[in-house]
Amino acid sequence: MSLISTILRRLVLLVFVVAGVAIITFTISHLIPGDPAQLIAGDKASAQTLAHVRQELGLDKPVTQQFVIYVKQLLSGDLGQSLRTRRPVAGDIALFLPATLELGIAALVMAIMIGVPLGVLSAIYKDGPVDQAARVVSVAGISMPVFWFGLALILLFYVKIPILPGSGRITLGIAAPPRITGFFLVDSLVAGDLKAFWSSLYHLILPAFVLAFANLGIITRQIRASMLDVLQEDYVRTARANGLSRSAVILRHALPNALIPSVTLLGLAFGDLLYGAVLTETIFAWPGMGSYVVSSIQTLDFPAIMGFTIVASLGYVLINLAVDLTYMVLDPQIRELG
Amino acid sequence: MTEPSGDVLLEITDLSLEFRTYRGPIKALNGVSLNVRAGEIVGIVGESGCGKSVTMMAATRLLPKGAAHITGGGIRLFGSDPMKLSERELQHVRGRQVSTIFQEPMNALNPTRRIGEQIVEVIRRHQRLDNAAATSKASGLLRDMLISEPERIMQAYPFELSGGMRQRVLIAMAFSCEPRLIIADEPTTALDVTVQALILGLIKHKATSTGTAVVFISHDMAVVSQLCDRLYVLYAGRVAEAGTTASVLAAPAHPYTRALIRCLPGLAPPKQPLEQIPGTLPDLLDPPAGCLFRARCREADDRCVSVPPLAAIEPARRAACWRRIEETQAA
Amino acid sequence: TDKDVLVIDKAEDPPTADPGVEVSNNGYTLIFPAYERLVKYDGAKTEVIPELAESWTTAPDNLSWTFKLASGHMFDDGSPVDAAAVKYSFDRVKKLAAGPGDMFPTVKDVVVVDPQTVKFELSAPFAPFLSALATSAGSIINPKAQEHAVNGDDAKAWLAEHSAGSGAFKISAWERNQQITLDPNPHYAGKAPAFKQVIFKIVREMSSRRLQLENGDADLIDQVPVDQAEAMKSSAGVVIESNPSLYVVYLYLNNKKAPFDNPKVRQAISYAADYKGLVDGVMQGQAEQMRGAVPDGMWGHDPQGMQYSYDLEKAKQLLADAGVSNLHISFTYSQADSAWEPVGLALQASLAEIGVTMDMKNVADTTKRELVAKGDYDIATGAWTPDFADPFMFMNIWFDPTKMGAPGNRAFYENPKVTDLITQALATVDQKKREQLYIDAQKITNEDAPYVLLFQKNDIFAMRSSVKGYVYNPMLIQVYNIADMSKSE
Amino acid sequence: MAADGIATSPRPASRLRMGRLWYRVKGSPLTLIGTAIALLVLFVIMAAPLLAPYPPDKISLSARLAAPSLQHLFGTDEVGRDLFSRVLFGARASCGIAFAIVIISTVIGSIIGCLSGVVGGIVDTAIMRLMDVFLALPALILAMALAAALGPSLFNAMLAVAVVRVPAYVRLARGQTLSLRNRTYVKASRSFGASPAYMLRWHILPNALSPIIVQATLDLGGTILTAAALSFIGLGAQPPTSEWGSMVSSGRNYFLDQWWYVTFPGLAILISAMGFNLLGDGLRDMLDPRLGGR
Amino acid sequence: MRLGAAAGRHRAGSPRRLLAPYRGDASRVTEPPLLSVEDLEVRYRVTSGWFGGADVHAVNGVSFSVAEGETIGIVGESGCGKTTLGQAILGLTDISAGAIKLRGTERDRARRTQLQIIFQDPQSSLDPRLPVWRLITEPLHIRGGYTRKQLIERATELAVSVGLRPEHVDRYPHEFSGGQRQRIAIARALAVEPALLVLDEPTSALDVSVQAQIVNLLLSLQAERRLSYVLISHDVSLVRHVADRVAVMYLGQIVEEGPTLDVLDAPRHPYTRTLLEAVPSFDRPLNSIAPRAGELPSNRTLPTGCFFRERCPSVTTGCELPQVLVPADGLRTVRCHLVTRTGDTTLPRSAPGPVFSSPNDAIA
Ligand SMILES: Nc1ncnc2c1ncn2[C@@H]1O[C@H](COP(=O)(O)OP(=O)(O)OP(=O)(O)O)[C@@H](O)[C@H]1O
Ligand SMILES: Nc1ncnc2c1ncn2[C@@H]1O[C@H](COP(=O)(O)OP(=O)(O)OP(=O)(O)O)[C@@H](O)[C@H]1O
Ligand SMILES: [Mg+2]
Ligand SMILES: [Mg+2]
Repeated sequence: MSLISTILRRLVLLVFVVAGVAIITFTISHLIPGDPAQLIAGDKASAQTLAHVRQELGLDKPVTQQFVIYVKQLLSGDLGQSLRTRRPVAGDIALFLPATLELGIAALVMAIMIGVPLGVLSAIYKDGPVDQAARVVSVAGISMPVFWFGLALILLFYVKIPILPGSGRITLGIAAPPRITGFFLVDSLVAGDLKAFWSSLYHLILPAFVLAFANLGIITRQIRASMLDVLQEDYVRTARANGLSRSAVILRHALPNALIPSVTLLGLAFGDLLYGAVLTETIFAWPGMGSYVVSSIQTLDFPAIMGFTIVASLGYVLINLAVDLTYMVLDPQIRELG
Repeated sequence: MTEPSGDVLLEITDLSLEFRTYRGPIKALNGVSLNVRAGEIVGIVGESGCGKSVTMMAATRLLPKGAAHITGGGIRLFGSDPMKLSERELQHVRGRQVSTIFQEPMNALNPTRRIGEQIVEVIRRHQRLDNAAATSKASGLLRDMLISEPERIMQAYPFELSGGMRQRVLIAMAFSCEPRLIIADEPTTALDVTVQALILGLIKHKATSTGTAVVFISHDMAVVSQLCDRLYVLYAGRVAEAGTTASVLAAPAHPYTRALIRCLPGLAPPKQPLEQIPGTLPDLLDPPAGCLFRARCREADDRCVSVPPLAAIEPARRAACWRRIEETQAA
Repeated sequence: TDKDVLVIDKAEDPPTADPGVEVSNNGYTLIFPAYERLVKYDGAKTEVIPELAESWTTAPDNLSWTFKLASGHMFDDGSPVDAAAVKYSFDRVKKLAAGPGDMFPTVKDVVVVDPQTVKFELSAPFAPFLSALATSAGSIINPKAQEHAVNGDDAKAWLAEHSAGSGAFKISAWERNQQITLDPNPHYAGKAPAFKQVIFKIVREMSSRRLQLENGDADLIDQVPVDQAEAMKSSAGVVIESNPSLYVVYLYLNNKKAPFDNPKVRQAISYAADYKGLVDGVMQGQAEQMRGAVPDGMWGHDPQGMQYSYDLEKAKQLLADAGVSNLHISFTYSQADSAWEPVGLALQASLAEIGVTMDMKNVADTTKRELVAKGDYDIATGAWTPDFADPFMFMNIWFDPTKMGAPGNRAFYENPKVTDLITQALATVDQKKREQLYIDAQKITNEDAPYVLLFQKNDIFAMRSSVKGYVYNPMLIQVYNIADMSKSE
Repeated sequence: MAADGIATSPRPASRLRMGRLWYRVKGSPLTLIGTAIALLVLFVIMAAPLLAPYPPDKISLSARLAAPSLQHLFGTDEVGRDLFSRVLFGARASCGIAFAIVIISTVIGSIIGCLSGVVGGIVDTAIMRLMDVFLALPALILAMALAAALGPSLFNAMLAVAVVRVPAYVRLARGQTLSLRNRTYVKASRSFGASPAYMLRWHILPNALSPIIVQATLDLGGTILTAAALSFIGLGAQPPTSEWGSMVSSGRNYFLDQWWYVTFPGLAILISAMGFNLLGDGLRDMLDPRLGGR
Repeated sequence: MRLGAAAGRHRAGSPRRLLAPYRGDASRVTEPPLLSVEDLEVRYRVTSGWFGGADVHAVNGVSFSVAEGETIGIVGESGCGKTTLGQAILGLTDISAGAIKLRGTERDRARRTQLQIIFQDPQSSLDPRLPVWRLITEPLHIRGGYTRKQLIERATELAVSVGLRPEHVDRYPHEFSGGQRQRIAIARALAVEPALLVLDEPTSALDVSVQAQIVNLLLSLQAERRLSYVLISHDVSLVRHVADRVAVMYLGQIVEEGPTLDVLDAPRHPYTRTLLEAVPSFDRPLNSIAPRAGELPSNRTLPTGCFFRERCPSVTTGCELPQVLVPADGLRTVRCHLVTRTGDTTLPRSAPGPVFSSPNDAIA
């Protein structure tokens, strides 16, 4: 399939997804009992106040009309106002997303840096002790309940052996760097604030590791499997028969070919990341999208839930598009024909 | 004709080898002996599964680690035992002194790297050449393979080339470091006859012009007959017969060789039943005692319950069949 | 942490700091130090004393109140607090018609008599008016805030994260879900506070809040569950503040729906609750069983009020008397109060012993409220705090048949005798008389048992022992008098 | 006619297959461990009432938050329930639900996927686009939204997770169908005039089954986690049902002082998920035709 | 023949009747040929993108016919469309143009079973999960109406007729060798008593020794049942041995067709010559071969003029025009304008000049 048609197909899918998500979430929000006006006006609000708030929110209009308004808002990039934080959802997302992305990217980098070598070693020394150990680690990663693992690590490294911080993004008292990207690591470097940099790096370690652990398992497993496939390929045998060194055979011939199918994994990893972030952030009091969405769900803050869902699915589709394109660039067969 | 008198490059004596599997050991080789001298083209023929590839992969130690176990006999490659070489020493032998061309050209090249890169990589691995020199050497090699636009081909990825073209690239790669020995494991089986003819011609031409010895593995008697100086006929992991091509074809000494030649449809009158070898290869898990061909042999008798040695029956001819051995002894 | 910086860990980011909108104690944490009101609660007491108002008079018909403003109070931009500001603030609350507007249901008009005098005109007498003025809704906002209005929102968006008051502190930075910084108001009329900065850090996890306090990274943490309080008692340098509060945990019984339309069944349920077990077990003794609707600590409380006891025999008997058997009911609750679930579990176990099956139905809090508002439940959980210090907040809301459903009478209870008594109490100005009326009403409601009155619990939070000067006021939960507090380290 | 001298494998097929299976299992201790755990979980699910020393819902406000002892092997929770009994009974909710989810989504997904692959054309395109939409929805979010919509309960959480899992099976089954459809033996069947239904019944379903079963086993582990995660954030099992995720959730408030409260249910999740993952891994290796299985 | 009837007879207790040699009356000259393929074209759509697709022109106007009891061989290079042609005859591939007629009428569903196919790879043409009896009787099972017992009996008969042993029918395909699997496939094809078998490289996956067994089986089955074969192969010597007539394909066209020995011993089309010269043989030394560099041109867009022009050693003017099959000497037709009816005098033999100088002459 050609590059352009892939992009076009994805964009059409995007429209589908957003429409689907909008319809699903909107329907759900109107099925669930729960008066959004009460969230705003409080437990003891009078009937008049509730009516007034409802009118302000447009909840007095017929459902169909509300949907039209919602879609119109959506098209103009307005995700509505959160009932809980009383702020524009888009603004909230812009505020909380960088923290989640910073955590997620750190976790992904960590998972790749550990998972790929582990998977490669595991495949090379198949059935050996390294392989067995790597398989245990990867299965443990895949099977680990993130929320529990987080607690365990906090107990260990924050409470019992207090060497790592257990919550938040930065040490109290150190000012957060001026917001440019919203990534503390980047912003603090830009601002030249090394203290903030080290502190936020320090705070990132535990939550990123917890989040990385699950992905690490998946990556290790995938790399191991595709390495095993590739190592059986004729061209690896050719490379060996031509006397290429072991490292050249593995790093230049086997690994690149094993990595190509693993790229698709990145798309999946993004999904897992969101999933994991929801839980990890709750445990580590990480001020990101995860804790935002959990609170939103617990309070049935529907504008926020809908906004998040739409943004997340959009992100998912876009990431997968990026993954597909990367795939195309990496695989010469598709690239040259495309 | 006599055996060529060059240096012995490869000598395999009485090699037995098994693969350990869940069903028990598969006795893939049961005492193979063969040798290859400098400058000659040696053919190895036999049915599928009779151990042709395993023999030669054992010689270059390319068999999967752990699965294959040598249970007897030995190998000497350029005078040393490849099983005793270190991985590093082995890497310098492979490609530099002995290269291998495999059967499936479709998968034998790395799909994600350009042809040129792959050839240059091999050249630079074994020779002190800079990138430019190696590149020009590579394009020269490709030109030798009758590829008219080597520069374009070197920029291409394997999937852009036809099977015949890829096989030519692989041959060029095999010859790139002027090895003393090339092992060609059914290099033309997957190709069309027209392309096969071209490839065979190229191998023969290149080998004779560089003086490289070639071990040519095939299951096609006719192909081998066109190319090889000497022939080994393998059956169930043993050599059934060996000798110069002409003499083996003219007067096959082993019933197996005879049957292999006669069952070809080209030699029989049209529509008439072909001579057939009944049955199939013995189960190598549990090979029968005695001559391994006995169960399928029309001439088998009581003598065949013991294993016939590979004995000289004529100058430069050897066969592992009691009938011929005794005839020779009688003569 | 530094001596002149106070760090408070909060469990949740306050939604807004706008007195015209905010209805949660979480938001009051910010509003109280940033704004002043006409009157304020006197230290730990629930009576009011002057704050911005220096004195006030009320007309004999109780339909108008005139306040004389004290001079010298200034907003954080230096402009004086005058009658126009008072009018602006109250007009704004009324116009926004969000939750806080309900504090002043009968205020008709606010009139600027002169810059230092302001007059409130009421449409009907409202006995608790003065007390209502001391609430967050009565905060006086700088009219200049109006400059930040966009799209006619009366500066709602701006005031959500900024302050424009004359209190001791002002909000100087607010990083959502992370921290809020308060700086002293340089124009504050009172004594300059001891802290150069007060930081509220948002730490959702209780265990994290606790660890921060124990490690000295925080000076004060709020929302401490009883179990943690118990455990933290042994931590060095930590003080647990546990004070009787007016926070009431109770259960709604749906009086409108069989079998709870039968008082005997309601009484049976009241006898099936293990009050002592709950207070000692679930609340770790940090609570007190109630004696009628008005909690201990509020006038109108009846110290001799009748208490139900845990008596399954009696409960069984009552059910039999009512002719009810094979009862299958549901228990609707949410996680908004951590006590609700154990309460339900305990009740479920007790009821099982007298042959009543009870399903636990955990829903989101808004869903619970909606179900309750529509009367779509059997038993549901409730928690209640008074907004101002007047038994009105309990009696006239819980039992008033015109307030059925969401507004407060969530049991859908109606007893004409009770209705009569509480209506009379509201029109009476004399506190003694009112008190008697309310106590009489409670005698009936206790008997009718429309609600299961479980317990009023203590307000618990923890701070470093170095923090001095905290004064507890039952009306000001989660509000810390940071202007008067200091640190000894 | 040449019937003479045709030798066939002398070993009976069934013995061979069992032998191969056993050989592989023996060679892979991890698979053995996984199998043992899976069996243990099944046993606990069935025998929980016999094994548990206390009824799982038995409240004892006086014995709250007791440390592990001989009386309470895993200690007690905040209303004095025996955690050991609750962990045992939790297997029913946590793993039972995982079984239900996986079975529902496998059956629905495989049917849709095979049909989609066999029918092809517009139907196929429509189904696959719909599945794309479902795949693009963040799984946990969809599950949460559904759970929130239908009200939090074990059943609704199960339904939600099942819905989320379906697209994966649709894709898998469709991929299998498409590749099997081009197998020579299916073509041969077509040349004899077989109908699509015939090919589906006799060639495609039986041959597509083993990868689906492997996937389902692997998913069991993942589903246990997802169900636990949903309960953890309060959308899954409702009290007083003992469910591991919600036990960790309530135990989290006590983890600093009462370590046992979170530890045991968490370990139960970890171990059972690992068991099914190891078993699935092993099964996959065994059934992978490239590795010589079948 | 309706198989229901066959089954009825079967029940009547004369199972051998089913296996009786075919005694048709096809010798009448006026009868239309058993199979005739007329101007067949097959295209595969390979990309169906948003911007139009591309077609592979796999078969481009092929016509031939097969009489009862006759074998026609189809030879040609890989990718020239042999398999496609075979599958199109069976209806496994949609045809773009042309017709396939059975005894003069369009092949329809009912008569489909008169045609059967044997695939190249015996391993993959058998469902690994079914026992041999079920595999062999698959065509009958599809029709329905047989009991399990009947099917097993019938399978046993067929198995024996292709040289398997009765007890084999309970086993699974993986327990058999390649040659035996091919026998199973043949038995399956015979289950519905077809008139014609398409053999798509039936032995190319097998060893020569096993190939001989299968070839012998096919020859004897043909003699017994008067079967017709369309034998697709790239092995010229196999075709020479088995076929009565041979058609040489190049890029989806037949370039030469005629009696086997005529075509293979005295090829007229330059492509046929190139092909035959490349066939390895015991008595032709390697160095007389002059292989032309180049391979089959792309069939995405067909070349204009003679398809073989690019590679043809005797290309001259006139080759840029499209070529048609013209009758040449005897019964053969050739697609080359240089070939005249009387002989091949206009066609120079390809230059035999040595391309490689090799001292090692092969067999003397
Ligand atoms: N990795 C392996 N594991 C187990 N058995 C093997 C392995 N490789 C080869 N064998 C067995 O060894 C025997 C010889 O195999 P080999 O590949 O040498 O045959 P061959 O003569 O090259 O056949 P072909 O013509 O098919 O290439 C066969 O019986 C084969 O099954
Ligand atoms: N399903 C398909 N889709 C697209 N192109 C196809 C398909 N099948 C065959 N082709 C193409 O059609 C052409 C003819 O293929 P076909 O398989 O008929 O050749 P063949 O003569 O049988 O070759 P071989 O000797 O390799 O079996 C080739 O170019 C092939 O790539
Ligand atoms: Mg081989
Ligand atoms: Mg073909």
